[in-house]
Amino acid sequence: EAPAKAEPSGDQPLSPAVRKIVEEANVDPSRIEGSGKDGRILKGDVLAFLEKDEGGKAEAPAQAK
Amino acid sequence: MQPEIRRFLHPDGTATGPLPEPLADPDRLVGLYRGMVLARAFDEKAISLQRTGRLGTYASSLGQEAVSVGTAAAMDDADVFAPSFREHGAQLWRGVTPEELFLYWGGDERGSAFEGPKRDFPVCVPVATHFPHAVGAALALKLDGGASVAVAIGGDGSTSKGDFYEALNLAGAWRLPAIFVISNNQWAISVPRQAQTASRTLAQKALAAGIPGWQVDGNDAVAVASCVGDAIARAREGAGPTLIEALTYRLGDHTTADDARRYRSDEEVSGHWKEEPLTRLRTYLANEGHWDKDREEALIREVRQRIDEAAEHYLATPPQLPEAMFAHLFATLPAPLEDQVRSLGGDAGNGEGSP
Amino acid sequence: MQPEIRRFLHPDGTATGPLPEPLADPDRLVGLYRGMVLARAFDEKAISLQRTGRLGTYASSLGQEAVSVGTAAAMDDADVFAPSFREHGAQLWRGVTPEELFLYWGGDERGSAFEGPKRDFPVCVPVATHFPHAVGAALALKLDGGASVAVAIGGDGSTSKGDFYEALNLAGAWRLPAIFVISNNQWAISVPRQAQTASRTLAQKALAAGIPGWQVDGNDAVAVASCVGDAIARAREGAGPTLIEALTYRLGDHTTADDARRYRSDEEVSGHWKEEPLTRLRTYLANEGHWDKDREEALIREVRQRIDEAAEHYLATPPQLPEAMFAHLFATLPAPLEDQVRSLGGDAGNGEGSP
Amino acid sequence: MSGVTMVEALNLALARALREDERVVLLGEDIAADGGVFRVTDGLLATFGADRVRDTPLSETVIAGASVGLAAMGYRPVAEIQFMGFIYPTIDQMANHASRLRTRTRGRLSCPMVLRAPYGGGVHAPEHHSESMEAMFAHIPGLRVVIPSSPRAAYGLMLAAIRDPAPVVFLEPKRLYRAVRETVEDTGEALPLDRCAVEREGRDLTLVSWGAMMLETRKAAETLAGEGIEAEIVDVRTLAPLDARTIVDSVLKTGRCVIVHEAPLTGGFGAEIAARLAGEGLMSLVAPVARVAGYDTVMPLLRLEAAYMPSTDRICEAARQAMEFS
Amino acid sequence: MSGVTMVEALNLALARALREDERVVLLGEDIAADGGVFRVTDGLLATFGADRVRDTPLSETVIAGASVGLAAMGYRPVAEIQFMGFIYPTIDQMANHASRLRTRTRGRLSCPMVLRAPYGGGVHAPEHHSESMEAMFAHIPGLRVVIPSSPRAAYGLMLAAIRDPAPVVFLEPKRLYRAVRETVEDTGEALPLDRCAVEREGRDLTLVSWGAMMLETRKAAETLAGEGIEAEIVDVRTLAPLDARTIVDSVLKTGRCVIVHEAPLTGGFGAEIAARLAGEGLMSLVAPVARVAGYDTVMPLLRLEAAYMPSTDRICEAARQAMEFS
Ligand SMILES: Cc1ncc(C[n+]2csc(CCOP(=O)(O)OP(=O)(O)O)c2C)c(N)n1
Ligand SMILES: Cc1ncc(C[n+]2csc(CCOP(=O)(O)OP(=O)(O)O)c2C)c(N)n1
Ligand SMILES: [Mg+2]
Ligand SMILES: [Mg+2]
Ligand SMILES: [Mg+2]
Repeated sequence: EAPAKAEPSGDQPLSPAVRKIVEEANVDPSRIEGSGKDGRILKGDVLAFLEKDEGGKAEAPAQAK
Repeated sequence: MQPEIRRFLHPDGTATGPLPEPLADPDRLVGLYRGMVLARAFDEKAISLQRTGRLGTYASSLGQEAVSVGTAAAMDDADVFAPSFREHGAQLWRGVTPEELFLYWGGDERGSAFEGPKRDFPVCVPVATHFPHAVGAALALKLDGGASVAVAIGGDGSTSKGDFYEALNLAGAWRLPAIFVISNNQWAISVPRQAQTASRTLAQKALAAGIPGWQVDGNDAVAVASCVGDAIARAREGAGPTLIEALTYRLGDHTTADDARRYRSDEEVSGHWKEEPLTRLRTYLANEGHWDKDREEALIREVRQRIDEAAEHYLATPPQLPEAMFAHLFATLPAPLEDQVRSLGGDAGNGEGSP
Repeated sequence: MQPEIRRFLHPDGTATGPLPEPLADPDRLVGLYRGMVLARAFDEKAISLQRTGRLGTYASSLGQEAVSVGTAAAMDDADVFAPSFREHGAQLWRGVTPEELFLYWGGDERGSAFEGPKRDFPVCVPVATHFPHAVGAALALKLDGGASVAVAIGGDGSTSKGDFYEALNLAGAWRLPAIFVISNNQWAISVPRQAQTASRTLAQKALAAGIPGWQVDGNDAVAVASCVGDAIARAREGAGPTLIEALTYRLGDHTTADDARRYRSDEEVSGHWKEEPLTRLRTYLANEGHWDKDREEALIREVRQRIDEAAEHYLATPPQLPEAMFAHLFATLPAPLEDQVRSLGGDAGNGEGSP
Repeated sequence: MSGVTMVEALNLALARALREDERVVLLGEDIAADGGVFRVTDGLLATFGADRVRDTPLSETVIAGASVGLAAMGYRPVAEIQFMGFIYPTIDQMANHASRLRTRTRGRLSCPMVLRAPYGGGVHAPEHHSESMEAMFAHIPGLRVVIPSSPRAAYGLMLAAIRDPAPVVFLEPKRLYRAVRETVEDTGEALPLDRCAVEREGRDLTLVSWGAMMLETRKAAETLAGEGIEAEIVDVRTLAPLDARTIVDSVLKTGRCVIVHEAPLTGGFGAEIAARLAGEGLMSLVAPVARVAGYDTVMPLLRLEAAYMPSTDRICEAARQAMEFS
Repeated sequence: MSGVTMVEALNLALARALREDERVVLLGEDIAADGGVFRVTDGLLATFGADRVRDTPLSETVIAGASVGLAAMGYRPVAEIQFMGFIYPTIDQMANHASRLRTRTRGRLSCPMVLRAPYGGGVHAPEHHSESMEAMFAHIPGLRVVIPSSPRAAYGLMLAAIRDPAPVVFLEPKRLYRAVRETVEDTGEALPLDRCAVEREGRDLTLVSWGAMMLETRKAAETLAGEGIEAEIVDVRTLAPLDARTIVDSVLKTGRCVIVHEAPLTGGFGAEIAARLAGEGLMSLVAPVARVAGYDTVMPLLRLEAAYMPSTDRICEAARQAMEFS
């Protein structure tokens, strides 16, 4: 069975860079508050979320690669 | 195999002998003269508009009016003309309006939507690429079953392009009603005729295609009209294409962007002024009693007025709206392009994109 | 202006008169004959390899060997040759090996890395596009200051391309040491010579460029060598280019992918077998006492052996590794292409990508 | 063996066009007596006569240019260039004239011509006989570029191309000329231009291709299905003007895209498709857009041809890599 | 007014190349007595003589083809095509010969030629004088395509192109011919080929362009800076082979990219750059890759030219839209 496509959980789809951080940190994007246009989750939102979120991975990537 | 150069009028306006029928008719001759005066007046106006920033780069036909007008005069309305960029005389003769020509040279594509000669090709800038069009048009005319012909004019430089040769060769192989007129003005921008080819004449290039090649004095409108007329008559009879080399001289710069003094002497140019086509025909007409100062002045007045009127109309024509760029790209706008038209603020439905 | 067709040997092998010096030398004649036999043997082997799936599509020169070999025989090693795709005879004469030719036609680019004529152009498939190369090479040779010349061969069909004409015209305008040989085999695939152009001869196309155009019996190797030799001599003296139309016939199919019976009759072909070049020269040599059955058999044996050897070498040559596709794209592999070479499993450092 | 080959389908379409519209004229090298080197025009000379099925001299420039002239006069020339490697001399006419005659004359003249050429590799043809330069024409505004990938598509798209008032560059993937047979009803029905066709539906990734590479693409989809990867296949069919919508919509669903073409990678038409995805389609992408293409090198002679041509393996591999991004 | 124009810089480079290497030969229409219609070759006939600075007949096909022949014999022809709209007849020679002579002969022959042409719009030139068809050449493997965007780049890149053993298509943005002046030291120092230049650093988004559009791009970067948006600018310089690394690395930092070119959008070279970002660069993208380009239509005559050309406004607008994604 092929891995299912990751569905963006907000109203707005995630950009590839944001999706990558979210996936690598293994967080549920619906927990993140989007500050972008129409509530879009931005890279900064994820990084801020990871910083203060205890459940986030200890070595959350600081930068998309 | 030196073909003789057809000429009826010497540079001094005297005739080499009786003029050929039906051109000998004074009305016809005056018509030819008027056509050349109109072309020259158009050129003058165009250059002055360009100099004052109101027209794009412009290629004057100064000195070559007889080739252009003589050729057009030999054609019927139903024939098809494929000009280069220096044949305003022929275009005006065939019914392209000076308004349209100003629009074209002013950078407005509506200038090629000729109301007059509906099937004539627009001005062709890429040198010699219109000769193949004339060949295709000639095939169409032949398949149509009528006796119409296609006529293309190019410069001496155009004879160096493969397109010229391939077109002649195909027209010859298929015996098509196509006439190729070379307005040999001795220069292709800065490259003199002698450097363009080692061929002794341009007319003899016809031999490569197995078709007749003739030379004519291109400053003698009567000779040009007669020569092209004979070629057209041959073509109408099914005898196929002809190449005509009309010997003339470019008295002006190549275009308004050129400075011919960089590569040719003033003496050379002034020498050629003695052979120019308007004086020649006017002198003949005057000698024969068909022309005088009053008629000349009246003509000049009439022609200038027509041209000024056209220029004003041109200058008063508002530019198209941006979406006009798409108006005629396809017969109907393909769906994938709708976004682009919309991004121009335009309405895909607005055909011509006129304001 | 009907140029005469140069010929020294009639189809039946009798001479039209004394053969020209230095070609009259029996050793030279035997050399020409050998060159043609070699070309034919190469053709036969190539066709049989193609039929058995061991060579790509192949264009045989059957019947045209005299043009190819006669031309090459008139050239010096230091001259430059630009062949079309049917000039194996000339290429072999000039030192391209049959191994190389098999490799090329077998689809291996190493076949054009000639060890012999280092400056000769590879086979040219896009018709007529090599004429401009010969012109450029001729300019180079002229600038070099020596007396070398460039020689290009193309077919009757190639004379319809703009490239042919532009090349001739430039060579004429610049008076370059370039010789253009047309191997007029009467067919361009299925299009007969008469449909190719209305020009009575192909030689007269030279007039369009203002250069001499000659006709020669292309099935008479002596006449070809003599004619091309004269043109080369003119060029070496600085007299400029010459166009030579060699009249011959394509006895085989256009290529192994063609079936000529679709468009021409067996009778036409068999008629031309009576004029083919090998028999003609062999008969002459035999009549003059320079040839006999033993010498013929020995030659055939020697030539076949050489060709078989070459074929075996070719068949035994392992194909290049995939990264060879990049080995000579640039002199040194540009950094942006390194990934692609690596993805082929290759090593950018492996120049030729040989296994 | 039932059905017809692409060569036969094209022949049917040309015959029908000649029959239904007397303005249709065929021209090219060896298309008359010889019926075309691939036999696409076989028999048409006999049926329609030498006025309408015309062998030209060996002159690609004037084949294109005379077609422009014919089309301007209301005829519908269908010109054959024998192989795409010899099409370059036509670009001047196609770019400077055919594509813009209507624009320049504000619709007074138009250029309803078709420029046909077999294209592509994989048939062990001689040098210069295997190129794929469709991207050059697709970059010329005012032209349509149409490429069929089956006999049926060839029939329907050729009729559409001939009837279309715009100049159409119609590229025939010669590896498909006789590779497959298909029932083609000679109904005269054209297929729509300017539309990509979703040839197979799938939820996991989108394979986009055209021409002969559709063969490998279809095979890849089957192989992938065996691995549980359901690929959607988009056959581009009309490269220009490009129906990007259909591709973007497919990727909106699948999130992944592999584009397949045999022309060299850099500047190939796959770049345009990837660019549309990087633009309008970006937010739906869960994996990098892959292009499986020819290498940025000269089309090799036949011994290395197979190494050059994109393979089913390379497509599958790219697809699997895309699937690794969840 | 200090410094030299791009025309003068090119003239300096050509003069130096003629001086330093006697194999360098210039050819083209009106380049000798007239010094080129833009004066790029002004004075070179007088200095270097008629053997080395040669007016050709009006024959683009043989200008390219004879250059191939000259180059194969070891000369270094620098051929001028008067305007890019007349360059199409050279494509056959460039694609079928120049680009592959070295490959075909395994390095036995090579083709160190330069094909120069002024290109691009915005100078109110006549019909067919304003085209930008760089993408066609960039799709031909084996060619280099080089485009300078300043007098200094023109000087250094022209020297590099002439010295390079590969065939180079060198496109001169004629709108820049006299638009700016810059100090150019005639040191004979070439600039590297196959490298994009990061002309300005910035953290927020990457603007990628080449040729005359660098003017608008630079202006846009300034305007954006005024709005607090720091744009990095990449001048592509060598389109083929493309140094995608530099562009991808820049976008890795900025996450956003706007590509600017004046050629028509579809199939323009911007597509290739966007495709690289959709591939290798995808995971660094925070916003759709935007292309600000010419429209997919015929380059209009001068009255509508301004509406066609990408403007600073359009670039800024695309940049602002990209910024909305962060
Ligand atoms: C194919 C092509 N190459 C170059 C140019 C640039 N150009 C415009 S006119 C011209 C010279 C044309 O000479 P000729 O054919 O004698 O015509 P003339 O200008 O003398 O009327 C040149 C080189 C062009 N328009 N087309
Ligand atoms: C420019 C170009 N167009 C078409 C072809 C396909 N083609 C290969 S050979 C040939 C006929 C060539 O005829 P000719 O010049 O007489 O040479 P021949 O084959 O008779 O030796 C054609 C049309 C080609 N190779 N190049
Ligand atoms: Mg002239
Ligand atoms: Mg032949
Ligand atoms: Mg170089």
